[in-house]
Amino acid sequence: MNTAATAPSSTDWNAMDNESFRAMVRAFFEAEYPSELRYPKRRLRWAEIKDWYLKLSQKGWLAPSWPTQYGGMGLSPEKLIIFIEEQERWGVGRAPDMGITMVGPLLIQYGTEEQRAYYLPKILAGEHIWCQGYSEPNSGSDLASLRTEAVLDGDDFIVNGQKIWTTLAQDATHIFLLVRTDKSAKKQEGISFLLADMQTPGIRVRPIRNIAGGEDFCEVFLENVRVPRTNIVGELNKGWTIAKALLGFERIFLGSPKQSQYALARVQEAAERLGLFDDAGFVDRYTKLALDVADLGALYGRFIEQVKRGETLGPDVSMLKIFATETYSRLADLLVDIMGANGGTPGSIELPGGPVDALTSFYNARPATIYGGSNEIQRNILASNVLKLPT
Amino acid sequence: MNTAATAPSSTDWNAMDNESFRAMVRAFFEAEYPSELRYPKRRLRWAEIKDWYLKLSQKGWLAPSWPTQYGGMGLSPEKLIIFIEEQERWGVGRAPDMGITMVGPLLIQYGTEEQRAYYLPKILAGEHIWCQGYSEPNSGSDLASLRTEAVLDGDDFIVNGQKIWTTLAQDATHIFLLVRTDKSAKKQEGISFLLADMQTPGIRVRPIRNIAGGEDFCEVFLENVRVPRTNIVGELNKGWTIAKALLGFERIFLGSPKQSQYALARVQEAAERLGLFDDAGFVDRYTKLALDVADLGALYGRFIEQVKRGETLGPDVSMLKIFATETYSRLADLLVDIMGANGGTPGSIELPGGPVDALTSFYNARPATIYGGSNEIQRNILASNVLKLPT
Amino acid sequence: MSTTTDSERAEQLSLLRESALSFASKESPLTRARALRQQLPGFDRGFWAALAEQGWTGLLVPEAQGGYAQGLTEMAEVAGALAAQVAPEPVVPVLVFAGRLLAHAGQGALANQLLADLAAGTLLPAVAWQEDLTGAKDHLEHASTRLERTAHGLQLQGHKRHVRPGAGADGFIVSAQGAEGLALVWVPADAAGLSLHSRPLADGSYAAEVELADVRVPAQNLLAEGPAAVAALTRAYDETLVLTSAELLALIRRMFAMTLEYLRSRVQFGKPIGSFQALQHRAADLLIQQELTASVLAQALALLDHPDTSATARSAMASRVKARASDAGLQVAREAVQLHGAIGVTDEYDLGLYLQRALVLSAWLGNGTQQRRRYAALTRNLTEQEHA
Amino acid sequence: MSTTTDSERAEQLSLLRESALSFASKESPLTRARALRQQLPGFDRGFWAALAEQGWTGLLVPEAQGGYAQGLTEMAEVAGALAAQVAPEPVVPVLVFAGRLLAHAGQGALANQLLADLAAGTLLPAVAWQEDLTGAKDHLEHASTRLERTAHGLQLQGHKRHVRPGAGADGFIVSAQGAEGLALVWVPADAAGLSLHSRPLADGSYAAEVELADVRVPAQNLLAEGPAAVAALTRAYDETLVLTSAELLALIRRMFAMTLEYLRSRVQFGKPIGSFQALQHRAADLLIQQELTASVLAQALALLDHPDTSATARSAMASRVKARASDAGLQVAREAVQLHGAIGVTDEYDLGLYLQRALVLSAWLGNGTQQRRRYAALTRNLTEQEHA
Repeated sequence: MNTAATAPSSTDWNAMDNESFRAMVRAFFEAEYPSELRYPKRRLRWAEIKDWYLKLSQKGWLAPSWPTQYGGMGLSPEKLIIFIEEQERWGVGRAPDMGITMVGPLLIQYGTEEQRAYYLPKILAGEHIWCQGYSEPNSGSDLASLRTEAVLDGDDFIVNGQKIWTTLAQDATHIFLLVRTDKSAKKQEGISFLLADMQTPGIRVRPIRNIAGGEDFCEVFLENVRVPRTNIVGELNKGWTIAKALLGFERIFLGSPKQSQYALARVQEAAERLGLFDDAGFVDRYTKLALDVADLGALYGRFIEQVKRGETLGPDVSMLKIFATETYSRLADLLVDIMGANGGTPGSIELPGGPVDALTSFYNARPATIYGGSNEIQRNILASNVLKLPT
Repeated sequence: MNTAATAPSSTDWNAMDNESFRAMVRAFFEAEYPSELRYPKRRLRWAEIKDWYLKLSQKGWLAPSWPTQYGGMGLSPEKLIIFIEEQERWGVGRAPDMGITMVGPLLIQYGTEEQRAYYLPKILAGEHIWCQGYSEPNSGSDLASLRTEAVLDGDDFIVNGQKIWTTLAQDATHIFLLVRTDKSAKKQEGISFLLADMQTPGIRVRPIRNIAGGEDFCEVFLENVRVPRTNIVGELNKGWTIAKALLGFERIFLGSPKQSQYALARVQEAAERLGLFDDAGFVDRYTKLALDVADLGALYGRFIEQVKRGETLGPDVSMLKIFATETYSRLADLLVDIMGANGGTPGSIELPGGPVDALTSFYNARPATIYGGSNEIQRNILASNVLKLPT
Repeated sequence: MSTTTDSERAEQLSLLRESALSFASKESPLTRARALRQQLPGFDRGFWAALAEQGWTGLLVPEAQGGYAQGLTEMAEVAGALAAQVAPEPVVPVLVFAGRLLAHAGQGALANQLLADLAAGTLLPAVAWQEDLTGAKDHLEHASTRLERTAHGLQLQGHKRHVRPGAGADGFIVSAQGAEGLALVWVPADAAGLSLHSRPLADGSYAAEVELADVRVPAQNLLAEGPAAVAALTRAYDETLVLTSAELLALIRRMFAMTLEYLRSRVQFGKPIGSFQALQHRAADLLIQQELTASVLAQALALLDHPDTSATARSAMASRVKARASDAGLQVAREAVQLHGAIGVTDEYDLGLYLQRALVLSAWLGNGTQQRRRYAALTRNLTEQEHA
Repeated sequence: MSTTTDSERAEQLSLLRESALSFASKESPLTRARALRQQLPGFDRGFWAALAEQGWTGLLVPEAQGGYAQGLTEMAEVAGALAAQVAPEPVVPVLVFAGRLLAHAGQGALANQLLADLAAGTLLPAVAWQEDLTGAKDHLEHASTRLERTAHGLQLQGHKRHVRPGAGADGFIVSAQGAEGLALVWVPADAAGLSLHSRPLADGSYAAEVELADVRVPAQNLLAEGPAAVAALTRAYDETLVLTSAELLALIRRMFAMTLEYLRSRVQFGKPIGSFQALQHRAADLLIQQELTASVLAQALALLDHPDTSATARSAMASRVKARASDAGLQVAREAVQLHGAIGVTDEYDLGLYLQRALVLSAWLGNGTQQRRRYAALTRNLTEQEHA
């Protein structure tokens, strides 16, 4: 075990047996991840997670899915899932990982040699932090209707428009943008994929405060922003295809049961402290949700098996996101409900045995059913792409 | 009270005060309605309800809403509601009342003098029993797409087509039909309203057995059926307007809480017999539904007040039908649920304290959310006509 | 009542409604509600004076104490109009809960004076009765807070929770267990031994825990005792449930109206999203919940304003409407956010103000589940008595 | 198991599935299921012989008794294929419940003979253990039926309910309370003092009440006693829950497939009704329930077929899958009818056959609510043990 834990970053992790690999990863997380940041209730900011990010960087574990030739761990799907499972199990907070999960794979697949040589090392070093510029005020569910425009002017694009719901843009040094480069083309065509430095004049970021008091999302205003033509990724006007290809198997994690399991544990904890396990009315409601969480785990496991076998996930994975987020939402409702007269009190509430937070999961449950493709969009996908219902 | 109970049929009922009127009606129902037919679990057949029908006929109480000049009681909306409330309270079974509620008002408003003179007395005498020929195999929710055709041939229409879901057609002597008389016109236009004798050659009735074993509905096949031209009601090709106008305030009764109240009483009875009121899990579920029933009553009361004030009901009355039938359905589910291992047993199940029927309400709840405009259609109506959401 | 009186009353109500709505929208824009959030005491005493000027602080108060002796039905119009603007002033806690409790508790000189000051808008009393963290173990019939009679007067010892308003209240009607059973005692906010711990609520307002450490007040501060105290507290509590439901209904109406407006105007895939049938059907379900709440509320107001209503019927009705309004409030809030999408959870969009107030009001004095249990217990007893 | 074995097994399973589906659709058309409804015993012994010819009656039986010693996973393919055709033969009650019970109960000569006859398809035993009207008061650990030992053998006195099959069974494995605790006793159907009362079920099949009035059988008919009897009954019960869930899943799949087909083909307002978004979203929700059921079932089969699984884990898993399958079965049935409209409740349309079978199977051995309570009790004990 100890030898594995100190294995050099060039190790062929996939050669390890699964249990040793899991033990190694687990040992590292348990030893090194800051305990005060376990199971964070909200997205962590760069200042909070930076040390951990750099620690992973130094260890060479920042990009588990990237090929080793680009500085990644080169994990097989099976090993990658173990890696992620252990992160979830230990409650490791999500770093600003757009560079790792989106920009890296994008450049490896579609970038030029120069783009790869310039950007990838800086991502791995923690020097470049990326955010995603997709959504716009008038294109939420209907992303392809985006209007931010990039017009060629010599060797530069001049970009004008506005992005919104950009996660942690205030912490990012770079942004990858979907922009319209051909207004005459049909909706999905005429869209390009563009990289930009957030320091470029004309880019302005405004954090959006949410009702829980957090600032996870931002507006990004783009006014006559000059972006070098060489910052385009892939072909001109083919950005939509690229963006869709990027929807890799990561989207399975939108349907991970972890969030619900965690919420269930919070409900159980609160219920123990309130003595509710003697209340058949509560136990009935609790058990129903406990089984929803367990059964979600079974469904999730089926998709994970698929990934491990190296198969491509189909549109049916949308099931997971719907059931996971709606189960989470029902658990959040139950927690508010059992808190009774304290159900309208935010933050920690002292109960005999320890504190309980009644509202954080309620607040978190709201965007969960909206982002990453709203559950309405997910149901549309199931109806048309899985059930083949007519349009 | 006694004087009122024997008042001649020419009495001006509306001159009575409400309480006396209610007491009179109640006394009559309690004294005269056959006790073995109270709260019937299914629609009664003509052979079963005939005696009661004729008794009402003799008393002059068969057509409470018709004007007195046509042999009705001429009740005001307020009195009519009392009359219906007392029927419901006592569990008076519904007679084959299409002649009373549909054909009568139709002829009074749109019929010719000859039609009125011929048909109305025969309805009141119990000689003519009517059924409604609206739905067709391919026009359920989309009634206006009906295809049964009536082509003029001299003084007759020749009718060809098929009707379905015709309630108790096997007991009827006459049918009123919506037929297409102009195929070139747009959907809602070109439809006429036609009366036919069920004895006419070419009419064939086939009862449809339902999964509960009943035969409430029939198919009616029409093959070269000759119907005198004089049997048309209203103008040629204006049948759709007439059919819509016929949707009188009776549709409020689709949303009556009576069915749910009755089902709730059955659940309560079963629960008492099973000792479930000591089970907090049951009590929670029961109370939620008990409050749904009570609150449905409050909502219903609001519409009833509107009717009593003589106001026309708007499309918002669709709310009632949705909530009434879905509450009923949830109660039926609860009853099946608490019967546990006996939840799949039809008919009476002997419990200590008396029998319980687990499945009849479950079976009844199925068509309840479908007929009379499916709940999907009702929600469409609310969305477009009440909430003014765009199409 | 004759028909004429009915229609006259309807007209008066409609005038009151219009004037309350117009006052609230003019004098209490949402910017005001926003600005007062998380600023102790969470509301504006100056605005309270304006409410008094309108005569609304005295709406429910008997004429003998300078009020207008109106019914809950009238009060519901004012409370609803202010809730529609998310006004943070504790109208229902002070004017209904404390106000009615003073009126029911007895006709002593102190109670009369307090009522008169309340009607004038110069006094803001609050009721301090709950002691349990979730309220599940609270009963209107008894308290853990102890009352002792001493040679110098009354002495109180205990810990109260969920008191609205806490900060900003001039004094508290405290329930305590004495030798004669439950007692209701008036304790000025500045009494020695009384300390307040303000707890922020989701909507930016505050509730308080009230610590009573050997608090001493004169004997005349005893407002009621024994069965009379229980009856007064129960009745005021029930009336407060109904009026809180009126506030919740106002929130529901606004959230639903905002959502409909959004569904009509927001375009995606080339169409207003309100044209998508799945969303239409969900909107229809929200309409049903809104109208159920409205219908039950109307029934509850009529019943509680009726002099012949029994205490049990009153309590059952009050729990029934609070259960419906609490659950409908949360359902409409959740669905409103979902139908709005991401903008629905931003602080700058107004929907959040309503959602957060709905969270507070649905929890206060017992949420849907808790009220249904009270209803079940009340009606079960009723049924058992009938059978006995 | 090595990977090769896994894939080999998958292939064998897939062959079995195909052969079962092809047999069922060919030999058991829905017309056959219709014809046998409400005709005692509710199934066809001739068809049972055909099942035996396929080797399926011996699928689960140890090789020593002439069976194939296959797992529940294999049995689920056969049971599912037959359920998909609403075949009325009591495959799961006889082959799983009674069959496994005989296998678990012991290795006596009688049990072995009964098992051999069951494998051969010549004997149809049923389990008679429940006594409560709703099953809520039944426990696997004890019975009210009394067992007494006499000089001449065993004597039984009691009343059993929910026995499937009743009519048509050749004998019953009866649970009874004896001096040593729970006992399992073999009682031939023609034993003196045994009387059957057939109760029609919703799907046209029958359950029975079995009256045991001083029934006497030889001492050797005692199959198991004490903890061994409880363990055997519990295990067979759990295995039956899982296999009943497999049947329910097959019903769900068919009802959902019929509904999708209807949504695609039925035209109203000029469009296939499956293009209406509100219906699409409801179909998506049914898909989720179907796939949840399938996932949990797969997990349950794997767990129960694994030799190292603890009894508690087995029971919790079995109740979990039966809860999901029962509720999903009823939900899909209700929604399938609603999405079909009026035709969905006619007897001549096939959907009703599935709905009625779903009603029977979701109730049998405990519905969703009852299974969740068992699960809660089992896992709560587990948690408390962990904490202790």
